[in-house]
Amino acid sequence: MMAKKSMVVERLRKAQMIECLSKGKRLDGRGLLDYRPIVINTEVIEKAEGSAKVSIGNTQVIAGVKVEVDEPFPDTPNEGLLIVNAEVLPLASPYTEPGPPDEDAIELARVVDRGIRASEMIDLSKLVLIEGEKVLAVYVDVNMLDLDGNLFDAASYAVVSALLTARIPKFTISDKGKVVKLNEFTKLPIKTIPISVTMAKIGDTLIVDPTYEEELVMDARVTLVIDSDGNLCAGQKGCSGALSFEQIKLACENAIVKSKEVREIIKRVTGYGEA
Amino acid sequence: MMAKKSMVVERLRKAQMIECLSKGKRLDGRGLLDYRPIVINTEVIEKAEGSAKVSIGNTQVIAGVKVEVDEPFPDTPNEGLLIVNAEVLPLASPYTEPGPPDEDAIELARVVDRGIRASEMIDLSKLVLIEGEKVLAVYVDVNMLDLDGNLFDAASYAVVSALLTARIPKFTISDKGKVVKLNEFTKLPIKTIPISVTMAKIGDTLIVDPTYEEELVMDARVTLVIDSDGNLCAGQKGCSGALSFEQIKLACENAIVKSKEVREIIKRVTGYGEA
Amino acid sequence: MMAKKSMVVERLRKAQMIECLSKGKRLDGRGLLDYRPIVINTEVIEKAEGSAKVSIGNTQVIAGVKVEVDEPFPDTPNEGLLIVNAEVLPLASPYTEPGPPDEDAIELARVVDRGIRASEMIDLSKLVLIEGEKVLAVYVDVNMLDLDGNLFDAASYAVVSALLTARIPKFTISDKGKVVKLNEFTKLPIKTIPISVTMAKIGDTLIVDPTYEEELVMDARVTLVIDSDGNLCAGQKGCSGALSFEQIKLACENAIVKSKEVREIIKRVTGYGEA
Amino acid sequence: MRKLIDENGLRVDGRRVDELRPIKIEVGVLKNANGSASIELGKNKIIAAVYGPKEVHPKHMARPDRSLLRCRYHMSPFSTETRKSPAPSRREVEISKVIREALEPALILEDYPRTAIDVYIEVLQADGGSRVASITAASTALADAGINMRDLVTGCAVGKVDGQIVLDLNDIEDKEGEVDMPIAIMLNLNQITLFQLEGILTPEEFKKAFEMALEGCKKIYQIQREALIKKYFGSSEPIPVE
Amino acid sequence: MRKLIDENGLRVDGRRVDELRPIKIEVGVLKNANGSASIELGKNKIIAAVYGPKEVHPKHMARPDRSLLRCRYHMSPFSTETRKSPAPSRREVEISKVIREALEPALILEDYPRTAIDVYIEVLQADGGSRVASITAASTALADAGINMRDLVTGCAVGKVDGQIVLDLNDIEDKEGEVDMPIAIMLNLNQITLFQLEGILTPEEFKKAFEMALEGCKKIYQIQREALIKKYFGSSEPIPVE
Amino acid sequence: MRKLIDENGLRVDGRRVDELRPIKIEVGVLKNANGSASIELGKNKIIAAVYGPKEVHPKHMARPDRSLLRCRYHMSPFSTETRKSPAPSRREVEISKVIREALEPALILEDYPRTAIDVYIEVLQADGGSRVASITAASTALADAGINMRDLVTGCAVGKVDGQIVLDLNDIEDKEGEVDMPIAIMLNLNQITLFQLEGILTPEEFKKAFEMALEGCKKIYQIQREALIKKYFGSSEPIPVE
Repeated sequence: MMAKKSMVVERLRKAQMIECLSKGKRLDGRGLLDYRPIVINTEVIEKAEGSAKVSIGNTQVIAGVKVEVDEPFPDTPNEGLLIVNAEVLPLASPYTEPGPPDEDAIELARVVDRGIRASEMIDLSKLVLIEGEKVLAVYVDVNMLDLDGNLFDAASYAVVSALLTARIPKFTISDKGKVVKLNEFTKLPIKTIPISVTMAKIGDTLIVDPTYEEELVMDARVTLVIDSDGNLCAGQKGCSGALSFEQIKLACENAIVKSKEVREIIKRVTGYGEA
Repeated sequence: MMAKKSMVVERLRKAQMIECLSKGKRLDGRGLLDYRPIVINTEVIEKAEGSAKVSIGNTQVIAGVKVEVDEPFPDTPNEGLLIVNAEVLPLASPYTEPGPPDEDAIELARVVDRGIRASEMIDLSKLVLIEGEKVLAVYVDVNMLDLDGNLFDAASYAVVSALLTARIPKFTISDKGKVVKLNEFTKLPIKTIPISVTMAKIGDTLIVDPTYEEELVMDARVTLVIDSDGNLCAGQKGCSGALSFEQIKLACENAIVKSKEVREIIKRVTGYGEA
Repeated sequence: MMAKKSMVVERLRKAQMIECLSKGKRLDGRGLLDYRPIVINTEVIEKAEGSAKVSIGNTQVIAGVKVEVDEPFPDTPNEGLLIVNAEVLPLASPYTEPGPPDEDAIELARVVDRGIRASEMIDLSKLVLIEGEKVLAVYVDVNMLDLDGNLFDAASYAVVSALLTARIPKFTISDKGKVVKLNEFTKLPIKTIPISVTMAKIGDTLIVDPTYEEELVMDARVTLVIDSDGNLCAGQKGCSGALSFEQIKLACENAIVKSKEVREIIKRVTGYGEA
Repeated sequence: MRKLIDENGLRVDGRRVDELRPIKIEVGVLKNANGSASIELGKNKIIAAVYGPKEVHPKHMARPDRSLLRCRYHMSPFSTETRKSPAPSRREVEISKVIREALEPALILEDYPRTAIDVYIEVLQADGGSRVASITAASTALADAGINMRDLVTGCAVGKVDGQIVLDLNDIEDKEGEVDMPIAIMLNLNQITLFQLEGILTPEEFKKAFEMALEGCKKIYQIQREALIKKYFGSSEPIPVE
Repeated sequence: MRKLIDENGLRVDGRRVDELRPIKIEVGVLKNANGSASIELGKNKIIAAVYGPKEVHPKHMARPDRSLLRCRYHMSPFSTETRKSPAPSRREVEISKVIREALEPALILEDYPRTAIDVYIEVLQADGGSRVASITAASTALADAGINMRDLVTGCAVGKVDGQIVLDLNDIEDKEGEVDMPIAIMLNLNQITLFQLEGILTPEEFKKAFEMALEGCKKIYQIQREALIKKYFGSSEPIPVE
Repeated sequence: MRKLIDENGLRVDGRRVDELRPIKIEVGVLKNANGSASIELGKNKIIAAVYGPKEVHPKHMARPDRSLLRCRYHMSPFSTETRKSPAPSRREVEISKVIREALEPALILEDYPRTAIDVYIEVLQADGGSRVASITAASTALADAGINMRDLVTGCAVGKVDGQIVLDLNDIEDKEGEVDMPIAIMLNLNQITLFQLEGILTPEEFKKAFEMALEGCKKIYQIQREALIKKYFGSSEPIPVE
């Protein structure tokens, strides 16, 4: 996922970008805290219990939810399982190669997962079929299809939208204690809608929703996940630069503001909260 | 498995071969549709339930059958398991390296497996011990020992011969519902003898049983598997060239004729069909 | 684990070392059959059931014992499990890389394991909870922390010391036949104290406890494990040179003598055998 | 075993025996790729992308006289009824190989010495015939990437269900039917580039099945052309074949 | 769920909410490494070693303008309650990455073009906060290796337990508490180099937690300095900060 | 535990304590290999092949002053009572290493600088003593390949069964016996190149076992020589040792 570029070009591009940002503008004309257009389509994969295709500008990702009956982890016998995986497909950019997820894809999956889990979006205690023995396992796989920056938010919105619209089978326990799948469906037990807001620090400026070009020159990346109550529930700083103490606080403020906008889009698209 | 050779030598060799084939002859003197000598020895590995060593000219392979008690696949609760694996051993040629099976070995194993499975050679429904719970799993591992072309047919004949002569233990179900191995033996439930016939297209000529030298210059490879009734039951085109519509039909006709010859050899060697 | 060095330097160093050894001395002043100082600390990892940190000169290793309830191997239903793993950590030397254990680490683990197992140090038959169903599995993991030669002995002493001082939980079987962990502890059932003695052959001289520098020029390595009764119980020759028939016998004699010295150190440090 | 063809000769999804499922091809669906195409064939949803011609890594794999074609067919974990592990299965390895060998005869690789051309196929949703749909999409994506080609490659499967030869098997027919025979052709050159067979066919059935598959390919070829025309000439109207 | 803070405001291990666990840092614990340090923080026992600047293999990974920093965080099988497989887990891969990115801002990598610097961290025993303790040890080991640095990096975790913000979570607080927020800073530069958050905090709680973590880092920074001074000047007496 | 030696001093397969199993060596069994040999020892059926001296890949592994010897000992899945996974086990990795180190002292690797010599051993059927039989076959294959050697290497195992020292353990004796001690020697040089021991031997028993193993090696060495003579001089008659 690392682009090859000459050092000279890199420095020139960065200087130009910092110059532009110092005037409060970005190369694509957006304001510092503007998202690119966010387009979300749900129920795009009929064979999955839930699915969503999300684009943020030219970045495209797709997430699918599969539900299986499984055993709980020994240390959480009263909770269902939630497993988030991310793959950056080789078709997504000239810089991606086939193979098992690298550290970038693993970090991506784990940060998306952390946002869902820490916000308590899904009430995992309601996914238990037989305490300590059988629970629902919710697998969410998110594939990156076309890369133009800000995979963290795109992947997160796809996962959240797929979970919000998932139609999962109902189960009952037979007299013999066996789990039986019914031909009825229900929604996942949703408690909140966590929204990921990712910012890049370039020079001394924080911008929201970086493009691939902006990511190439950013000093640091920070992702904050905000729940429906406006609380922080997950965070991750990335890249080889640092943030000042003030910047981390500013990032929190930005995230709280922007998360509201995005949450409204997701609610509208998924119909969540409507009777 | 790809030889390194200079382009010039490659082109000269191909030209010479096409010249020769245009006269209906091959470099080793065979006719276009002749097999090299086929030698089959069975029961060569006492520790295996079945085994066969096959040579076609200088190509040597060995197959062994191991039978285990296992659980059926969830979607075929009333069938035993048949698992075919192929390894091209590093000792088999200067171009093979140690490591997990590469795409060539995987294709080889899957095409051999497909011939056995699609022909319904083994009646898998007769390998069930306890419906949905315990079945026989028949593992056939085939090792390539010395490479001189036409691995598909050599591997297939070894697998078929090992299965035809396999001596598998009988089992019974105890009062407690446990599977108990008896000290009696039986044969596998055989329904037909599928014979693989592999042809190479060089220039515009189809030849049977290509040597390694012929494979180096072939444009396409086609394998057809014919059952005892003279029906097609599996096929696979390989290599980076194409076949004309007429050639594929001609290949079928050739395969039906040649399969009869080879089936007679295998029946004689394995004693199959004799009281 | 292979150092890069110029051939010239290698030959000079070897010549110098052989010259020195011919006078019965070593470059660090030791006699041919002297160990470097052996320092052993036990119970250094509170979360492990047993642990020991061992240094021999500048070589440092650490071993930890974890005990789990597991199923026995089908062919030894009346025995607990003992599993020894060794890792040469990348922090241990400039020549070690991250990754799964290489052939050196695998040989190391297997030879240490062989010494414990063949000496019957642990009475595995006493680790059975429910015959054929539940046994204790004793995992011993030994990490190389800092390399300066003679990993075989250092790892072996760490494993032996960790096992001798391990405090393992007691278990009982409930009325329902379940394994229940008690809040009581016991020692492992120890039958003997196997001591590994490793020698290097340089030129025609056998030396005990080679340093890394000595290992670089040694022709062969031989490890012999001696039990408390002075019997041989495991052995392994290593490296690309040979030993004369006389040298192997001399190695046995040396090992029997040196093992007594080291066994006394381990008994003192672990308090083994004291009421 | 349920009946797969009813008394009116209609299949489980209402098609006649020689009828294709609905098919949709779109060209240029990914920004980063040099060429791309998506295909929907029944419930199949597949994206193919082409990167190249490009430098080869590692270099010793480069061929001095032609481009190195590489191909990866991969199924998304959510593409199947039961979740599929993202690690490539043996089936995916074999299909990647036969797809590469189905595309290669159409490509003029000699025009791009010392380079590599990568074809990545992602099956987002799998239905019967995903490998032939993948070939159709991939050859369209190769055309979109501007790679010199002798012809488009068009794939179509044919099979035997309830004793009858049928075109373009869906998932149920693939699993419960008797025979699956996927082929791919270069229509204008009368050449077969993919041929696989699994299941028992008499020689006569084989000939009939083969002819039916060719007819299917002809129809799909038109849709490939239209999709390319739509992207490059802004029209989806069929243009008469030269 | 057991109470993690008692009526006297004391935690399960007897600490006040803003109190660190006992901490001990030792420099130069390995002979082979170019720099090394061990840390004990509560029950954490961690060794960090630095190899480099050194040649890069494979060569094409070398950067012409700076050193390549690589980092491996690894837990020993016996470091946890239940034995951990020695193969790196996804968690270890992520932590290795964030630790590398926490150390990199402090290193003047431009001083060592075309080289690599490897940081290897082995967790011999794990307690709450092993990643921040690892960062503290690793930056001390980098200083011991003589790598040019802008500042030491100091890590400390803060969290929320029984509704209260508490410093330096131990294992039980980490597992049963509500929030874990590890951070690492360059104290003299007022810069954050690691920031992670898991669990729900109001904006006010976040600010409080952040300030508490900074106070923790200040104390740990002094111990890092003393450990370096002890090795290099033979004294463990605190030397006044310039 | 069953008795492994009866009242007449005969073993489960009827042999005396100092008697070898039937043994058969054949040279030149593979066409592609530069040298090859098969061995049957009891139920062991093993093929060894030698490729080289040849170019080294990757090149940086080449040694400027000698050939690089590589060795792979591998068991076929059907070679054992219970099917063995084809992936190399830790046991196979260790045996590959000790076999390489058993062959290396006999080879004049300095004669082939910058090359590699690969020895591939496939155990088609495994019985007791497969590693020593492998060494015997491999050194014969190396001679067949024309590699310059100081001597043949000959392997033989000895052990302790029912309290008695016995030669050339079969599978049952290997599994149920008390001691297994495989060795390999260069007979004409009085040198040991492989030595392993598992099980308890008094110093006196060790000496007795060692002498018995040497006697076994002497007999096997003759059979190695005869197999080579048969291939190269067309005769299997024993030729007097020089």
